[in-house]
Amino acid sequence: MDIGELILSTVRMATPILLVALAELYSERAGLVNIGLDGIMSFGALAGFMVCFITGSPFLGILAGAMGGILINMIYAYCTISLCAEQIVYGMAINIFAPAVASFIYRIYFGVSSTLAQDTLMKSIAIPYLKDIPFLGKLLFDQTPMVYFAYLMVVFTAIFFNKTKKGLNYKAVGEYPKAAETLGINVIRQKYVACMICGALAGIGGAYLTTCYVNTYSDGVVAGRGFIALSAVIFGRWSSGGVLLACLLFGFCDALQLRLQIMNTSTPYQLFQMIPYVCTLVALAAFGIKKAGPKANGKPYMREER
Amino acid sequence: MKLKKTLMSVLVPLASVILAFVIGAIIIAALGGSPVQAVAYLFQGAFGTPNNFASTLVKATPLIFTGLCACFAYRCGVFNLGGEGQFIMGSIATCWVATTWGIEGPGAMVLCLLCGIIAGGIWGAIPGILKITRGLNEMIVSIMLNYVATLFMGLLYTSVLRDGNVPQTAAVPDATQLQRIVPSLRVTWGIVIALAVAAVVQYFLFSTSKGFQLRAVGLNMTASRFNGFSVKKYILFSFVVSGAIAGLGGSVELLGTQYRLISGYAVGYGFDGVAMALIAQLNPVATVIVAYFFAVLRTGANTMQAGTGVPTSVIDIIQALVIVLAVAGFALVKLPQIRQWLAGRGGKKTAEKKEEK
Amino acid sequence: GAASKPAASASGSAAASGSAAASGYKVAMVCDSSISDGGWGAACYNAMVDAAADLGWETAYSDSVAQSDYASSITSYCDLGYNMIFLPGNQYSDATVQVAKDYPDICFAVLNGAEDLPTDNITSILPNADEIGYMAGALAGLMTKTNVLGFIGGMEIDTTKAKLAGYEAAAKAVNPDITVLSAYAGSFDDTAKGMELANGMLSKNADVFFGDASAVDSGARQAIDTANGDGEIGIYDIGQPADLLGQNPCVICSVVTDNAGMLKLAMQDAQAGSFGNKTIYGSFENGCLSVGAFNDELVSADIQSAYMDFIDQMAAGTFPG
Amino acid sequence: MEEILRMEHITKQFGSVYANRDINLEVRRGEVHTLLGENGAGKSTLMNVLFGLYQPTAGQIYLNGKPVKITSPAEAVKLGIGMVHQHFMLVEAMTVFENIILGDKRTKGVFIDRDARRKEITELADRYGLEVELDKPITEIAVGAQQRVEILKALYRGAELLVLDEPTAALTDLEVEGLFEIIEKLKKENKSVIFISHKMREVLKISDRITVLRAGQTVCTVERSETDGAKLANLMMGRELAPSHYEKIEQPGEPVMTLDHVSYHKASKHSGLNDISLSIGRGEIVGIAGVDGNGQSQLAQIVTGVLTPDEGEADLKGSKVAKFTPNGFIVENVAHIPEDRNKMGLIGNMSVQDNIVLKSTEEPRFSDGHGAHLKKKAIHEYALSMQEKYDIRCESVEQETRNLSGGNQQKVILARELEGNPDLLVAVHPTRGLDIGATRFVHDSMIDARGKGCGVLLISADFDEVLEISDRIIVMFEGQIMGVYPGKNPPIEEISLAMAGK
Ligand SMILES: Nc1ncnc2c1ncn2[C@@H]1O[C@H](COP(=O)(O)OP(=O)(O)OP(=O)(O)O)[C@@H](O)[C@H]1O
Ligand SMILES: Nc1ncnc2c1ncn2[C@@H]1O[C@H](COP(=O)(O)OP(=O)(O)OP(=O)(O)O)[C@@H](O)[C@H]1O
Ligand SMILES: [Mg+2]
Ligand SMILES: [Mg+2]
Repeated sequence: MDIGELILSTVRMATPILLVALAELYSERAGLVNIGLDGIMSFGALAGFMVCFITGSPFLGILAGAMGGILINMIYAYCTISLCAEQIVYGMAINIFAPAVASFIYRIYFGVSSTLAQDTLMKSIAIPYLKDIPFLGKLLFDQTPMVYFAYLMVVFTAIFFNKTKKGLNYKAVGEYPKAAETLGINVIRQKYVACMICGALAGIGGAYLTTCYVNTYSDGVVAGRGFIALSAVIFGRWSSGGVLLACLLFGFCDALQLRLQIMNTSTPYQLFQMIPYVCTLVALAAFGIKKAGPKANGKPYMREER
Repeated sequence: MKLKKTLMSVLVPLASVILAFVIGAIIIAALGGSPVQAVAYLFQGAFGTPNNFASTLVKATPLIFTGLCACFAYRCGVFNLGGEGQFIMGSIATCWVATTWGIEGPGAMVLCLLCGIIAGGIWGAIPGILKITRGLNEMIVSIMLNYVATLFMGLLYTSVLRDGNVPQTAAVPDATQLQRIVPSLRVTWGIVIALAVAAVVQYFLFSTSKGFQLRAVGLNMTASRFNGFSVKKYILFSFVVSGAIAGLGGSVELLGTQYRLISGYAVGYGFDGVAMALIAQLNPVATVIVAYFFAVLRTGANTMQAGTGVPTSVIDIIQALVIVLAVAGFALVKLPQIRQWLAGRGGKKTAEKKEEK
Repeated sequence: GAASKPAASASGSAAASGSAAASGYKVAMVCDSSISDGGWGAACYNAMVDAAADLGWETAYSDSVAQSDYASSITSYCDLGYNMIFLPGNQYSDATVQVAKDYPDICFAVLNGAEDLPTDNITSILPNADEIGYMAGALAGLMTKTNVLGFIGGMEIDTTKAKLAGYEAAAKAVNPDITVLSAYAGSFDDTAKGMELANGMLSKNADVFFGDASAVDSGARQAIDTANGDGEIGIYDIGQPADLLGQNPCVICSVVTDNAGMLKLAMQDAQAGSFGNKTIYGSFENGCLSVGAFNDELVSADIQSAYMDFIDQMAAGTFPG
Repeated sequence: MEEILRMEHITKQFGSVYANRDINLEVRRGEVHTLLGENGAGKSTLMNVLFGLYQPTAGQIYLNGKPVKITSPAEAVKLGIGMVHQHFMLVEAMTVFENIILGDKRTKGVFIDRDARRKEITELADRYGLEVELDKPITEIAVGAQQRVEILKALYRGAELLVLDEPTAALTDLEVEGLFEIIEKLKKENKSVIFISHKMREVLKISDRITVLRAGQTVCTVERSETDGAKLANLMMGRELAPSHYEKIEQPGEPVMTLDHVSYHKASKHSGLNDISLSIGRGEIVGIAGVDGNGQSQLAQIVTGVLTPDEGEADLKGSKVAKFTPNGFIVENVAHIPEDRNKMGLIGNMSVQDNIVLKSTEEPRFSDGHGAHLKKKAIHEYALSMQEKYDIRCESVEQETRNLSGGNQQKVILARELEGNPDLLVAVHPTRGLDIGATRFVHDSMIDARGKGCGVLLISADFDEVLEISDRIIVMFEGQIMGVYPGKNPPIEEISLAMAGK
């Protein structure tokens, strides 16, 4: 097996999940569990694809994905933050609503054709010097800008939550919103901001699929990646480094299983497809996780409630 | 006062549902369809003929099971997102027994149901055991197990249990199938089993001491431990029972509706169940009603789509709007400001009464 | 990349299609994938629309239907007075049989239906999957330089398995040294999976690809195009079921299935009152399968004629042996 | 003296309940103004209105004579109001340092300037004599230390008007002294303090003026110099409270619970036990005195079966305890009033009646067939009788306990724990945060239980309470027993020294 190809594939498969997992991380750090990632992604995927298709610019596509993600996530934000409604239900609702809207728009605009419309893919940009590192350089430093963006986001997120004042305040909102409020932090605003970041990143994750990964949009492009991202956040113990590792593990297992499938055509392919899930379970069981995440996660916040 | 509150909590969601349909009607009209006609199709699809009415019940049956599955676990404070996997494992066990053991008839049917219960219970026990022994988050474990169960089912119908030239298993023999309640209608005894389970769960949770303790554990684990309830036992128990309910649901679905495993079997049932249980505020009887409402929406929507010819996605959009607006309506009446406003008039009286005391 | 132009918008479906005099007949399709998937769903939808246009039928469709909704969707159309329900796949067999019992006057046409499926009101439409495989395999065998071929399936369904078997058999008949790599995406719409699977095969030197995975195939073609880069095209893809030449630079030829033709036969039966109890086969012989246009730059005239020889042999029943 | 704050006609309604009704309050610059009232009188509500956490239903606030509208705590902070809340507003997942600098708006810059901030905080802590360990997570410090962090948080923000809502409930006498010194310093800096406490001694000592609230309404505002404890109690409750005196028992009955060389997480001095031997006899109250966080919680949890000791043995009613489970102890008739009523004692989202029968739903009087069918009517009637007997004030016994006032929550626990005539009662900080009336009620109940032959283990950080009702006093320090003293005429000096580890 070609190790280089495997690593490259791991990075490629992990990137969209990573972006979306970071989206969820920002959401949950503010106490908002959002299981509507699949939905946000599919809308981002469509928005990114259409804008890229029309303008020819993948970067505008990514931007559109972010805007689309924010737009869709505002439904979730308003209902769960302002109306204090159940977060899981709204995540579900987004998962039904957003892909349907995306599919509807695609159908109206592109109609029915025996071939899929294709957009321009974002070009890789090699990073000078770093790309010359033997073996790894070509694999890790000759990627599309969005891959670099995803990995920079990991670093940025780690710094933001651990070293900055705003990050500290942000975390407090997810841990104990009332305490945050008494310290003069605007909890409601922070939660809305969290939803915007979450929507933007998840939208970018979706747009990545259609502007950096494959050059077409189809209704099922997201294929459950949102739920994998959700798991990656829990697995990564709500830290950006942990989330990165979880996504890489997942990407690696997936890349590996695809290759094993090609090598062993006689074994039922479902056995290989189980590998990522079973690996995650085994890894979880081996390490154990006692940490439960932000304390006020999933709980609605009403200022005047005790 | 109380009456007014109940009234509001019915009226507001109802208004929300109507609002969702109004929005849907606008979309349909914009696409050149007739909204009135569309609603007529919806009702025709859900209740138009005795068989359509029966189909709606058939459609509601698996949703009731997965809803109750979520409801039971959440009552004990554990988030079982694995209803789908447990449902599938129940179906798998049932399918295996019904089609490969060479037995037929009502006895075989009962055995199949039992095996479904056991398989679902075992699949549900896994996240429970991992939670109480290793402290693993049950949500992630149960999501992963959903994927494993779905793939395992795929493995069975494409190779191990495959029957004939398409990727599907053999059908359950006629004699083992759940029989129709009325021969001319499609609905089987499955719906009766579902309602019975709902009644039992309702009774258990609210009228027995164990159910009482389980709810206490769900609301405050620390206090429950201090008050002598074995929290870990209850967690495991709730996972097993919740898995068993889903497993039974899978068994009923296989024996009464689908008869065989095939690609796309049970997709989405698990998360539908979670949403329904939460919309029903974890009340088993309300879960049944919400599940029925979902079923009405789905069967009706199929006819509406077929009749009006709007793209299928429009129907999904309307369905999502119904959830979004109905739940928002529920949440709205619970907001302090709104409650305050509702209490507005009756308020003074209560306060004065208290002072007399 | 070559951006294809958006096709005419198809928002409604109840709208009568086609210019032929309205016959008063109506056909509806119930499909589990999206009809704008640029693959199976789209091909089947277009087949129905084309067939209906010729005969002056009205069409309607429900797409993205969940497995548990097959029966109620079909029932809806029956209740709405459609004359024929078109079901593009074997997975609808159970639901079809169930509903067909209650609606003896309505015709059900199941594409890829089993041979034992037909009843008084059910007809199977069965393109010959073996032949599709042979046609692709022969060309792949002629074109490969590395002697490694790739095949990507969506789900492990029988027609796909038959196509794979035929592909492998024909390729080996052309060139015994060939090995065929195959894999299933487990999905018909996860394009990214298609890309990864193709990449995996590319790293094992596969240089001609064929697939049966709907939208997943477009991911695979994209991976091939990327591997070819801007230079000379050395890795190829064979398209199906429509003629895909020109969609991607790597497409050298297509195995074209004329589903519309077969469906039209079924519709004519319905009009004539002779519907049911039969299987309409689609093969190269009866013109329902055909070889699409060649990319003349990539496929030399010699190879084209050698290939057509094999096709003739296949028609004569002597290939692949 | 110049007025800093005036609150006029403040009314605050929760649903149909009036928590504040037409309240007037006026606070002057440089004074300590005390709010006095029973549990649920509306003190915290009024302060939360001032702090912008609640929006008043009606009323107007003036700061320095100018009308202001305080729409959020952020606004209040900007206006120079600081508040130490009754319930800790500490983020448990963060360290002491992080909790103090949270939401800081005074300093510029994106990053946390750890060194500079630490220096600043350390200086501040030194100036006011507040000892805190900046790098410890909140979960690892004792309740008293958490209270100090809360005070430090408020001081760090430098308010002109500081609200202290029951800051002394979890402090030792020594720490209270320290707090009072801080308040005096603030007064000298011409800052104003609104102080809330149920401890009359403290109120009398520190206040300049006192405003008494009753049932959400202002009773009156009095000068400290013109009043005394009895008068205040009368104003507050609308009735006289006779001075209490409890007889001390010198000869206890046979032991109900004996600990023999018990250790638990020995190494951790503040949350472990080191070689503890003690015995509680029937009909006596054994009081554990000591600064909070010296192993008291662990001791309480071992004698109620929640924790299992690492070493040593326990004897319950004459037989060795084989397995430590809460249920095992409950079956043996051990009652527990846990230290945190909301976290450990009550299921907040369940009703008063459900909480009252929490442990006994399987008894024949509340269910048929060993819990197979609950007798809801019997439960309801029983709860009504308990409401009567324990004077639980609530709208109905079907109301969720979460919404009751602290005193009434505690009474629900008492009704549950004492009704079974326990053989051993373990009471941890049973009167923390309770008003004098409720405190008296709890003490009377414990004495009653003692009279019925129950052995009582009282753990309290309130030294006065321990002195008042214990028949025997044990002092704990860093997980060890420092000494055992008689409850009658206890050597107070000696005990105080022992509590400090000397
Ligand atoms: N959130 C609430 N909703 C409805 N009623 C409430 C709520 N909170 C308190 N009450 C009721 O308001 C009344 C006043 O309560 P409160 O506990 O203050 O009484 P109290 O006499 O001061 O009690 P205590 O014995 O503790 O001094 C009680 O009947 C109480 O149950
Ligand atoms: N957020 C709230 N929601 C509903 N009721 C509340 C709320 N906050 C306070 N109350 C009710 O308002 C009344 C006054 O409560 P408050 O907390 O102000 O009393 P307090 O005087 O501070 O009592 P304590 O001495 O126990 O602290 C009580 O009846 C209480 O139950
Ligand atoms: Mg009270
Ligand atoms: Mg208070």
